[in-house]
Parts: sequence; C-alpha cells; structure tokens
Amino acid sequence: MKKNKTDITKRKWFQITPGVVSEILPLLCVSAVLVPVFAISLPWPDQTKKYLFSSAILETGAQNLVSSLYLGYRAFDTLGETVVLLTAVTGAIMIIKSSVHTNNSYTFSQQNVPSKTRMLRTELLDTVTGKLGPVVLLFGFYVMLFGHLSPGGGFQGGVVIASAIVFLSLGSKSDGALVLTKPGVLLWIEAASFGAFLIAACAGMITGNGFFTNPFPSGFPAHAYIIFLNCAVGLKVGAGVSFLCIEMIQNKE
Amino acid sequence: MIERCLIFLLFLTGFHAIIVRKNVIKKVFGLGIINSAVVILFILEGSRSGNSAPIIQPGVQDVVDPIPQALMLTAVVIGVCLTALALTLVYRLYTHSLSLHIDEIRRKIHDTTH
Amino acid sequence: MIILILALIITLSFYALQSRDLLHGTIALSAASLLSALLYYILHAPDVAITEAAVGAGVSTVVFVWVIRATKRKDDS
Amino acid sequence: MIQHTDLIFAPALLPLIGAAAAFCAKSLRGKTSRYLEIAAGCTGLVLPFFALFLLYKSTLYGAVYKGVIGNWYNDVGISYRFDGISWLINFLGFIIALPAWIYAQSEKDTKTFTPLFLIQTAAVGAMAMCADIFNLFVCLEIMGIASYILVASSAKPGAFLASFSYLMISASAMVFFLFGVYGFYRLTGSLSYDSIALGLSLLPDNGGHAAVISLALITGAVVIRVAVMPLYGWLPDAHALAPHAVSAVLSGVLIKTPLFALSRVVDILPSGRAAGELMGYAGAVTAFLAAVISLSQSDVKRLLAYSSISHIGYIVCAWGAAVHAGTHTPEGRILMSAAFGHAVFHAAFKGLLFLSVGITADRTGNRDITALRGAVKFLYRNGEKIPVTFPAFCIGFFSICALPPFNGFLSKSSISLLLAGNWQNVFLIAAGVVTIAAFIRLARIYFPDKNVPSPTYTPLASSTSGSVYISQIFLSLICLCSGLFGPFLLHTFSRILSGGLREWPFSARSFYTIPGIIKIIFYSAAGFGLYTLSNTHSVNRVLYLIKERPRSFDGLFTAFGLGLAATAAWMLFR
Repeated sequence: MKKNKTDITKRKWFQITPGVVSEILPLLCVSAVLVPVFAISLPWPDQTKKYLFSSAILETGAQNLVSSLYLGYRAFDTLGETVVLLTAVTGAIMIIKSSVHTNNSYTFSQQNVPSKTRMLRTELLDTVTGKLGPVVLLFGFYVMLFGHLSPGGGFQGGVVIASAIVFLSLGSKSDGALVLTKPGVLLWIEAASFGAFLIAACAGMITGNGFFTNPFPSGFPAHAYIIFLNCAVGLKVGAGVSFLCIEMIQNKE
Repeated sequence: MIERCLIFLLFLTGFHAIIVRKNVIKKVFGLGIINSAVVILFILEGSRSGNSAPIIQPGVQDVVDPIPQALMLTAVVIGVCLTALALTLVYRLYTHSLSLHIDEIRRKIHDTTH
Repeated sequence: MIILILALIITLSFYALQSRDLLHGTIALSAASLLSALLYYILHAPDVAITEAAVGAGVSTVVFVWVIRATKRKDDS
Repeated sequence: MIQHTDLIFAPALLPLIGAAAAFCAKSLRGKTSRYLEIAAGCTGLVLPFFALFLLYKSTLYGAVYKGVIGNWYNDVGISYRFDGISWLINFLGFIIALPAWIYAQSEKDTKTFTPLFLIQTAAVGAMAMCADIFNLFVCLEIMGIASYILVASSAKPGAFLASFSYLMISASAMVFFLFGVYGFYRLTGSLSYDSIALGLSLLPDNGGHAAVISLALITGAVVIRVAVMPLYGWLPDAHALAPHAVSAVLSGVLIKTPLFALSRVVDILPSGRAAGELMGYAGAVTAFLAAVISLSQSDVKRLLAYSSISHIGYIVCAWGAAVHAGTHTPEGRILMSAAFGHAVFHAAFKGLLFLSVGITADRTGNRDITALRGAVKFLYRNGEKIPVTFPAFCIGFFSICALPPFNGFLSKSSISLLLAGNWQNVFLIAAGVVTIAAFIRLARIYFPDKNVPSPTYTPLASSTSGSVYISQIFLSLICLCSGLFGPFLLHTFSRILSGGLREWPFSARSFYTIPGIIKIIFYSAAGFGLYTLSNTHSVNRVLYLIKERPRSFDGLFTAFGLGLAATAAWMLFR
C-alpha cells in the first residue's frame, strides 16, 4: 500500500501511462460530445407551456400543472416509473435474501460487522418514533390527497408515509406489534394498489373512452381521477419503500 | 453561462468517479452525481421560461414550463431505484469477496470460479 | 445565489468522492441533495424539490448507510 | 366496449396485469398461490397471442395505429405508433418468452421470477409501440432493471458482478440519453418523434450541431443495450451466468428490441442515416471478431454468449444498411425484413441452444468444453429415456451452422444475397465459417472421447419436471417449422414490415440453387478444417491469448466514451 503511494508521488505530471490515457480519454471524448448540447442558446420553446396554462385545468382538473402532467397527460410514464420502483424493491429484497451457492472460501464472517442496530433501539428512540409516527403518517396522507392543488402528490406523499411506517416499526417495542409494519401486509398493499392503478388505467378502455382516460367523463369530475391515481401511487410507494427499509433494518440483526 | 459550466463540472466529477475510483460504493456515488447533474440542467434551463411555480392561482401569469419538471420527477425516482439496486448488489459482492475494490472483487470471483 | 448553491453542491460531491470515510461521503452527498432541493425550490420547481428532499436525502441515504454498515466504512484504495 | 384499436395495448398491459396478479400470489401461501401464479403467467404470456392474432390481418394490409395515450393534445401527451414492426417485435418477444417461462417452472422457487419476467416482457411490448422519446427512456429503464435482477437471480458470485457492471454501464448511458432528450426538448419543445422531426425542420440548419449530437447521444445509449463490438463488454458475463431461461430471452429478445425501436428514432434527422452506416460497418466487424472470441472460450454458456454477439453483428449489419438506404425506400425495407428474419430465427435457435446446453451442464455439473464428454450417454442413464435434449441441441446446431434446410441457412443467405458484393459480406461469411468451427467444438461435449473420462453416474438430486422438455420441444418445433416454411415466413415478415407490399425478392428457389449448396458445403468443410486446426498447439495458444485478453470494468466506459465520440463525429462530418 505504502509503496504504491510513493510511486504515485514520484510519477511526473507529464508522464503518460496507459492508465492515465484510459482515465482521461473517455472524459475528453464525453465532454467534447456534450458541449454542443450545453451550448444551445435558442429561446425556450413555450408553445406547450401556453397550451397547458390555458387548458390544463379544464382537461385534468389539477391546478398544479406538474400534477396534471404527471398523472394526466403523461400518466403512462408514471405507470412505468411505479413499475421500476416495484421491480427495484422486489429485486433488492430478493438479492439481499438470496441464499448463495457458497462453494468458495471467502464466506461471510459475522464478526467483521458488529451489530449496531441494537444500539439504535434506545428508550428515547422508541418513544419519539412511536409518538411521531402517526403524525407523520397523517401528513403523508395530506401530501398525497392534495397533490392536485399544491406541490406534492402521490409519490412524495408515499415516501412520507413510508418514513412514518418505518418510524412506527422502530417505535413498537416488540416486532410486528402493528399490523401496518408486517412485511406480508405491506407486500399485499403494494400489490393491491399496483393492481388498482392498472385497473384505473384500463377502466377507460372498458367504457370505450380509451387507455388512461377518465372512465366516466360525465359522472366523475376530472380531478377525481387524478386523486384516485394519486392514492394508488402513494399507497404503492409507501408500502414498497417502507418494506425495503424494514427489511434492511432487520437484515442486520 | 457560469451555471451551465458548473453543471458540466459536476457531471464530469461524477463521471470521472465512475471510471477512476476503484471503490464500488464511490462508483455508485458517481452515478448519483451524474444523475443529479442532468436533473439540475433540466430544471435550471426550464426555469428561464417563466417567473413563478407551475401552479395556477389567481394573479399568477407567467409560470415556468412544467414539462421538464414532470420528466425529472420520473428521472429522479428511477435514478434512486437504480442506486438502491446497485447498492444491494454491492452488498452481495462484499459478502463474497470481503472487499469493495473492483479489481479485487473481480480477481476473487475469477479465482473461485476457475 | 444559484451559482453559490451550485458551487457548494460541487464541493460537497467532490468531498464525498475524496473522503476516505464512506459514511462522511454519504452525509456530504445527502447534504448536496438537500441543497439541490433548495435550488429546485428557488428555480420554481417545488414538486421536484419535495421529491429530491424525500428521495435523495431520505431514502437513498438510508440505503447508503445500510450498505456501509453491512460492508466496510473505510475506502482503502 | 373495448374497441379494436385498444387491442394494441394488450402486449404491454396483459403482462403487467399478470405481474400484478403474480405479486398478489407472492403474498399468499400454498396451492392457491401456485395456481394464481400460473394463471398470471398464462394471462401475461398466452393471451397476448390472441391480441396479436386479431391484429394480424390489419397489420398485414398495412394498418398503422397512431395517436396519443389518453387522447390528449399531441405535444403534451405520449404518442404511440403501432405498425408492422411493432407487431413483429411483439411476436418475437412472446414466442421466445413463453417457452422460457415454461422452462423456468422447473426451478424450485419461481415466486419472484414470474412477476419480474412478466415485467420484462411488458417492457418489450411497450417499447415496440413507443413514439415518444421520454417514454422510450422509461421503457428502456424498466427492461433494464428487470434484466439486472433476473441476471443476479442465479445467485452465483459472478452473476452479481455481471449484473453490477451491466447496471453501471447502462445506467450511465441512460444519463447520456437524458442529455439527448434535453437537447431535443430544448430545441423543439416536444417529445414525440413526429413533432421533433417537424420542429427541427422549422429551425435553421435543421437544429445544427446540437440536434445531431442529441441524436448521437440517444443512439449511443441505446447501442449499449444492443452490444455491438466496442460496447459489448457487459454482455458475455451477464448472458453466461444468468439462469438459462433468462439467458435465452436476453440473447433472443432483449438485445434486439432496442435496435428495432431505434430505427424509428434515427428517422428524426437526415444524419441518422450516417449513424446507420457506421453501425452497419461495426456490425460486420462484430460478427467476425465475436465469432473468433467464441471459438476461444472454454465455458459452454460463454461460448453461446459470444456467438450471440456475433449474430447481433449480422443483424446490425443488415439493419445499418437498411437505415443507410432509408427505412422508407424499398431497398431499406427489404434489408430491414432480412435483419428481422435473422433476429427471429436467431432467437429461436439460440434460445433452444441455451436451454439444451444449460440443462446438460446442470445435470452433468460441468461447464467446461474441454473436460465434459459423453453427455448423451450420461443423460440417457440419468433418466432421460426418450432423448429430448440431444436432438434439440442438434436442431439448434444445424440451424446456427446455417445448413439447409434449417432456418439459420435461410436468414443468413438472405442477408448475404442482399449484401453481395460489399466488403461486409466477406466478414459475414468468415464469421459463418468460424461459427461452424466453434459449434463443432461445443458439440464435442455430447460425444465420448478416449482421452477424457465421461462424467460418472450420479443419481439425480431433484426430479426434473416435464416443463424442461416441453419448452425444448416447443422451441425445436419452431426451429423446424421456420426452417421448412422459412421462405414463406420471410416473405410474410417483409409484407408486414412494408405495409402489405409484396416486394420480397426471394423465393425458395433463390435459396436452394446448386452454386449456393456447393458454397455451403465448402464453408462447412472450411469450418471443420478450422476446428481441426484449432486443436493444434500453436493455434490453441493464440486462442488462449484471445480468451485471456485483459478485460476490466473501466474498459467498458472507455469503450463507451470512444464509441460515443466516434458516432457523433461520423454523424457530424459524414
């Protein structure tokens, strides 16, 4: 280790080695390619902005234009995004838990990693998180339900809900004291709300209005559809992220 | 203009880390950094198109273009998913080779499979 | 103001990549994430700001801390 | 009621619905869970065939379904476009995914596998009808993230490293993709392909350098997934160490879908044709070099993985020529049909080879080409009384060696006939010869050898279910049928691609000519000669050096940087 260091200090700055070339060359190439994209100086195209400003409320019922795009005009991308999140959570948990074919000598020794999670579980933490959890949960639902009016929405609310659930699971003295923090329940909520999102996406097709449209344009106001999608996304994200975090916390015990 | 140069610098910092750093967690840091560089670029350039947040309220006239924001919302989430997945893979790699050095991981895995 | 925040973000990112202690790096990165959330708020993007704060500074920091605990805190290379 | 036009969403939506059901099945227990999982698989992988069947007629006569998802205003919503090429991509995806899923049912625990696999298939369906550049980004990410996890799911140490490299390189490439999206949005303010093309045509100089560079960034990021030669580094490990069913789909479908999705993106700008030209050249070189590397490998599945790179080289070569000629010209359409024909046929026989070689390696517990011998006898003794695996391997072997009347012969010779006279064709023929030598080497594992002991008989640890055999028979039948009815199939592909025009120039007679057959005999003899040559000491030494050439994680990124710069420079100055 030390020898290497002295080697590096001895190396003259102008000395060209294959290592340096392989470090600098891609950087140079990439920067040369990216410069024209960074240097665009045309005026910002604003025809879509004007269109949205005049008709987004009428068409989607959301005052928050980002929400109207996120769950209205471009809801299909949001579906893709929730699928990515779902896949990542499932995959991460599978990889953490996978029993490994160990036919190698480098087996994992538990001694290397002192279990610090117990240190986390102080009386103070128990009380604070236990009391704070429900409040944060309420706030998460607020962010989720009012996403079409104010900043926030299903995803952001979902992450807040997830942190509330993690608080609750840290605060509960014995594991699984709350129904909401059981992995099975979280998994079920996640799958069900993903299903609900898909059903909402397909409902428009069954009533003949097309994919990702409000199924009953005359019966539902437009913002009801966005609120429903917000709830589905929020619950799904909340359940998924909290499931991942709880699994990670418990993994080291 | 200075802002764009800074974003470019941020991007190069991250990309350089992915290529040069040997520690796998640092490589994942680099991935997060280049992702945030592109997000900042979108939002910064998008903000030039108006002077208030894209929420329609009485009195608001000139909002910024909401499309870059909606796109970046998706990109941020996807970036974090990839980071989380990469880190679980790092964890698995560590349990096998007890190292975070990419060359050492490669060498140990090569040794055990041959 | 924007330039200042950007410069701070770059400094923090650079520190995160340079530091030998990965946990310090994670903290620096999550601070950079919070700063970029502030930047988004200034740039009229409150939705992205909330997401960045919740996800970049929250969830991803949790995952980083978890993996650093489960593996090694020092960067020997 | 559901309208006919809504059917086009079925290939993307039904697997997603299946995935949701499979996730529900995960939280249940016992028999119900298993039944729900199988129902989910059938919903996601069998029902789309009905939708494709219902859409077949209209696509054959050139119907194009286009619009905006949710019936919004064009520039804001997500555009889609379902035409012949989308139908064909879906057909390719499902016809390989179904047997692969059936094969995977022999594994002990498929509770996580099924939903992930369905999501990956859904991404293929969604990508097939992308006409929006950000939606393409999302589809690529879904497909990518599902495949990283599926590669890692074999739980071998090497698989984790392969998955990590794959993730890092494609995630970084996707950041470049976003820069490309930024460039296009900044210039035109729209995201759908048509609006971008329109917007750019209104700008002075078609958007100038920035537009070309944006296209180059997007092309470079997508080409990483296709694994053309300088950018191939992540593929061999990922395909070699994934579970066999996943390898079959990765090689058969997932490296080809982005390529055909890209053929719409490059239409945005006139300089996209230059990108096609460059990729066509890279493809020809890839086909040859990867075949040589595959000859040097000693791991059975790694040999197959490099051979996949070689075949993607063939496809990219024809694809690049098609894009260079222009996808709206008759010449371009014919070349594209040839590329697609090879994509389908390669998917069928490579899937079959992955499954049969994979099961052989698993049963014998040996993956080394030089050490494993007498596998036919071993499989027979080990309970496979009616041989399935070896005949399946033979069908795959004859197909990949391009012997008539198997399907590989038809697709390879149609590409060769179309490119006759170009220098690329020489590379492709040489690649064919090397491929024959490599697969003779692989086929040796099934035959006894005096010098190498056969694997000892060990009673089977777990009873293998019939699903392994069903999937192999299914794929064998596809290979055989596509060989026998190949000329007709290629003609049909061409009709679907061109919107109903009967412009495919070849019939069965143009393939089975006497000079053609003599050529094939000559190439096979050359391949056999090369195989005997490869057993000599000096050639063996060279092959060993090729196999043990230095490879590293950073090399991937260096190659990416250089490839990106080369593409951009070529597109700017060509």
